[in-house]
Amino acid sequence: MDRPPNERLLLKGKRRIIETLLETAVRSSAFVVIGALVLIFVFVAKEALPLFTSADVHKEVTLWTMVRPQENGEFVWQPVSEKPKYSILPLAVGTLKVTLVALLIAIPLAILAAIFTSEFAPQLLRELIKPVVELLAGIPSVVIGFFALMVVATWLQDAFGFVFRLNAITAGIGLSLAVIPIVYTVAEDALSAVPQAFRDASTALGANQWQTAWRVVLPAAMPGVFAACVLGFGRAFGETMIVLLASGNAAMMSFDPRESFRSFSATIAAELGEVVYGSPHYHVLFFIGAFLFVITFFLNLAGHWYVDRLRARLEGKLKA
Amino acid sequence: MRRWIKFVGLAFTTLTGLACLVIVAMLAIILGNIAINGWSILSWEFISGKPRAGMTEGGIFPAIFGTVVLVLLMTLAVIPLGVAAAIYLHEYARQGSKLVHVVRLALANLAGVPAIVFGLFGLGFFIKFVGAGMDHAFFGGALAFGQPGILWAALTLAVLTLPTVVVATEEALRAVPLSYREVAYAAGATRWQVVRHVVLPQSVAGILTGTILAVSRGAGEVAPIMFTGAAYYLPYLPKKLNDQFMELGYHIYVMTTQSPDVEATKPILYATVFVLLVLTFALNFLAVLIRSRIRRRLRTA
Amino acid sequence: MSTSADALDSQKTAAEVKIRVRNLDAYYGSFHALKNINLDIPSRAITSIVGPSGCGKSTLLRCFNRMSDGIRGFRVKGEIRLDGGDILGRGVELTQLRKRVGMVFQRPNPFPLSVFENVVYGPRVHGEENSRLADLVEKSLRATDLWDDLKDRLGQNALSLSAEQQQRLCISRLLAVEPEVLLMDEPCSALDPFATSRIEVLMQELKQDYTIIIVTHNMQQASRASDYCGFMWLGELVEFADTPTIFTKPRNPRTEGYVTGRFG
Amino acid sequence: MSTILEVRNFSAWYGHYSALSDITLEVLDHEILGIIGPAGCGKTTFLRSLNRLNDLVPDFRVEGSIGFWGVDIYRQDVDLAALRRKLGMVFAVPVPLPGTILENLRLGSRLNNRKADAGALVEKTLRAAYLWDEVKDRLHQSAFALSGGQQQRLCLARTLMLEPDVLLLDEPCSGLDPISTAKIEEALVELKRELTIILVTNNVMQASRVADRTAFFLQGRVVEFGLTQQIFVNPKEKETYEYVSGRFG
Repeated sequence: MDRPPNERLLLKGKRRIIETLLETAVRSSAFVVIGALVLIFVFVAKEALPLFTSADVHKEVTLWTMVRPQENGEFVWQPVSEKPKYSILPLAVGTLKVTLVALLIAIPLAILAAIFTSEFAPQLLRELIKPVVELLAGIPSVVIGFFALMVVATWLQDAFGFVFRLNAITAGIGLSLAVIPIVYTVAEDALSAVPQAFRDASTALGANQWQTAWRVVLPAAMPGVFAACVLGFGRAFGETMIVLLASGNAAMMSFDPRESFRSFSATIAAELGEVVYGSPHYHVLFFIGAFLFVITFFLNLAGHWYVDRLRARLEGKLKA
Repeated sequence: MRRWIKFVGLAFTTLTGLACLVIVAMLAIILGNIAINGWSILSWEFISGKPRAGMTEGGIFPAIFGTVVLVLLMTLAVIPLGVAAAIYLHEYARQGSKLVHVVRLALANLAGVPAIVFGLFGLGFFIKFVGAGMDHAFFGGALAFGQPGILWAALTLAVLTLPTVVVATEEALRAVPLSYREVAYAAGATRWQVVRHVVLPQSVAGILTGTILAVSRGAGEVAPIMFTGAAYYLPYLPKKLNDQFMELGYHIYVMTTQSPDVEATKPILYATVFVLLVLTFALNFLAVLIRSRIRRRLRTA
Repeated sequence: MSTSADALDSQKTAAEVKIRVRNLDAYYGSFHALKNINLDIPSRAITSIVGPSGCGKSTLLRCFNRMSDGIRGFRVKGEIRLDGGDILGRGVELTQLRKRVGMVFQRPNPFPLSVFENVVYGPRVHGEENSRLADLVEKSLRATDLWDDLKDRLGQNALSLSAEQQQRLCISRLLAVEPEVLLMDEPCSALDPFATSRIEVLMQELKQDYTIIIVTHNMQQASRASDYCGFMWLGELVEFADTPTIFTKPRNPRTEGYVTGRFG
Repeated sequence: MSTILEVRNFSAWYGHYSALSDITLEVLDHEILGIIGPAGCGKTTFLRSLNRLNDLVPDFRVEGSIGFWGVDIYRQDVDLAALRRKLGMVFAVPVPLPGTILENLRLGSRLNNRKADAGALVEKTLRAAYLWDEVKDRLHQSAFALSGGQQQRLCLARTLMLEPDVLLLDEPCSGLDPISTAKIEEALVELKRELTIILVTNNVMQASRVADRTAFFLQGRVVEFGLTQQIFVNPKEKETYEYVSGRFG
């Protein structure tokens, strides 16, 4: 009745080949993900590098001349002219202008809507709103850009009498449509991640729904809501087609949101197609691309960090 | 006091509800405007014909064809990779390990890289590096793959949609209860057997739906293909992997910004936008259809 | 076998009745969770409700402060009166009901805020003036023997406290809104034996001022800590009596089978 | 009787949380070992350490050794799949997999790549789990259609399909009615003839009814370990007495 110690059965013999193969395949696919991100940076930065190293490029443009006032004291982006001018400040101002307008619209709307869905909406309505936002996220940005250009611009001009048909307000409204889904989704996730136990505790103390939402759920989810804003900022900052279509594409150094402008991303999209391969202009455009990459990279890191913080807070690992 | 508390609560609740309403209204206005203006122009001739008279007349068949082929190629590239990566993250990797952390961080960051940067990457990596390298190695330096083409555009888009596919797949995997896996492991299943016999059969519906949704996002992106393969106008359809192609989104961009006569192009433009929307949303509907189909099959089983 | 409403009404009860339950039925969708419950909860005493998991004891508890109102498909029929006033009616202000009937949950659930903010949350929600808050905090924390431990670190995040302290804090938070009834849903199941016995001591102190209803799966806890005890089984209240009777000479064989550990 | 499992100075941690410390005990062939203790005392962790199922939990870490027929199961080169087929497990909540009753049972034989005698084995294990009469006419129906008690007995049968040496049971009756509980207990006593059973239970009386020997766990330690009779009638430690007489838990 005594069974002998059966080492042979228990210890690994030759591992099945298919098992090993599959594991390797699956594991390497994860490395592809990391590889993709690294390759993106390497290959964009590689083409931007001559801006720092090449003497030929330096004859026409350096990092210093891109931020300094030009001879007449102005800041002009005019890469295709007799004497190319590469001031990136108008682009920076334009980008910030439109991003600000878009976030001013998108963040309050998206966060309030997220609160409504996670706290107040009955189940039925909740299941209606989520697909709506998903649908909104599914509209290609070129379509939103087209809509802003064709319809929103006309409405706004008729209503407010803007001198420039295409301006930061028009583009910002369009851009907000692209930002709303991401802010909404991240904020809604954060709010829903707040354990039901907190809501129960609050309800059992006699708080009504809005008190629970405002005093318990929102503070608890704050890092996640903040992450939503940061990620929304990143999305707005890098969005191309909407801005390209609805901005008017005039690289003007103006802080007025009612005037036309041009953004970093739109500049690349509009000019890379016609640029001479290997010219200083080509390298400058890649430099802008690398810059966009780095900025959004850090914004994403920050967003991610806040989401982690939210998790730590909800698990009670964070001191007040 | 109690009345005041009630009033503030009502005001706050109404405000949040209004925000929802505004978002729904925005979507309705866009879709309504495009559907109304686009539908009236739509005809069989428009869908099956080629652009004429500087794109102010004629149809958009080459663009539809190009879009469909592009999306198919992209899907072929991204789904195996994305699903495998998700399986690694969720089934194979030790949770909380450094590698998992790094992969997740990379995914989150990849999802946040602006679309236009993908365009630059496609140009710099696929065309100038891989393509030119292939030309050098296989074609004796003759220009074949070292130029914009549909393969490079599709691969660029595949990298762009990779994070969404991984996230969607992971979500489907997460929906399979942990207890099912424990049962299988406790019954002496190896990792692959658990994935093959328990996890995949339970999550295939979710994976399909999620990935199709992810792919439909990619289908509308224009910025990444501007420099990697899309063409203004082509008299022929793409036949080889390194051919350039017309694409709906890009076609819209071109007609909006480069048209010699905006008013004359406007109706065609609306119809093109409508077709693009229908194509993207058709993919969504397909996803929903597959999901309900598989669910029904599982229920009757 | 469960007590009929008429029998209860005609019965002379020694203790004053705080909550009167008559012909109470509850449903989750088509699932019949509570079946014709009749029960008188005595004032300023500890009443325990025991039974195997899924017998409906938590559902019953959650009827007393209507915590289940938000659950889809949940319906109740019948009557519950708190000091004679109907609490199931449409016109009942839920926030006021819950102020009078407070609840402690199975897992300690302090808010991810400071100790101070946790305690003053309830009073603030009910519009208490700021000047009274500091006093309330001290009073409530003293009542649960937390004051000496925590008075110097009221700003600390409540989630960093030990499980027992968290549960005590949850009770303090409840006392700060000055309720009349305390509902406790397995309040010690997340605690170790020593913390459990200390919480039981606390309950004995609190019953001088409050009516306490405790749901527990731990028979011994019920026999030690409660004055009255009800045994529930598949949605019915099988037997309700003073605790010694339930544990020493139960009338119903099912009660006997359960309290002696034959199943559960 | 010979020793089938030998646990020596075994400790386990989840991250920094110490779940088991310095457990030493041995399990004899063909006995029912009961493990009792209040919630959170480490009894489930211990059970899941025996088939290394806790390897799935991130940050789980052990020290000491567990010998199974003389082989330390925490050795690097142990084939986990083979180990887990030798030590079958039934969970606290019945977990039927989506699919028919038969498909559920075949999970085990499929993993073992064994098809020949599956039919005979199905009947044998279903009988052993006291389920055959109730399901013999509906083996092709969904396992979800069974009642909770039947589902748990199906899970028992599914585990028996592996023909394990040891049966690990994690509070197998916690959600069940008295009749199902009685059936499972009856099945266990029968099964003892063929294999070794380790039964974690939150119901002290259940241990006293079916276990040959009982270990009482408290806060990650074995407080007392001996013949069931002795643990219940004449415990050596004060905590044991307090627990089995229901003073806490």
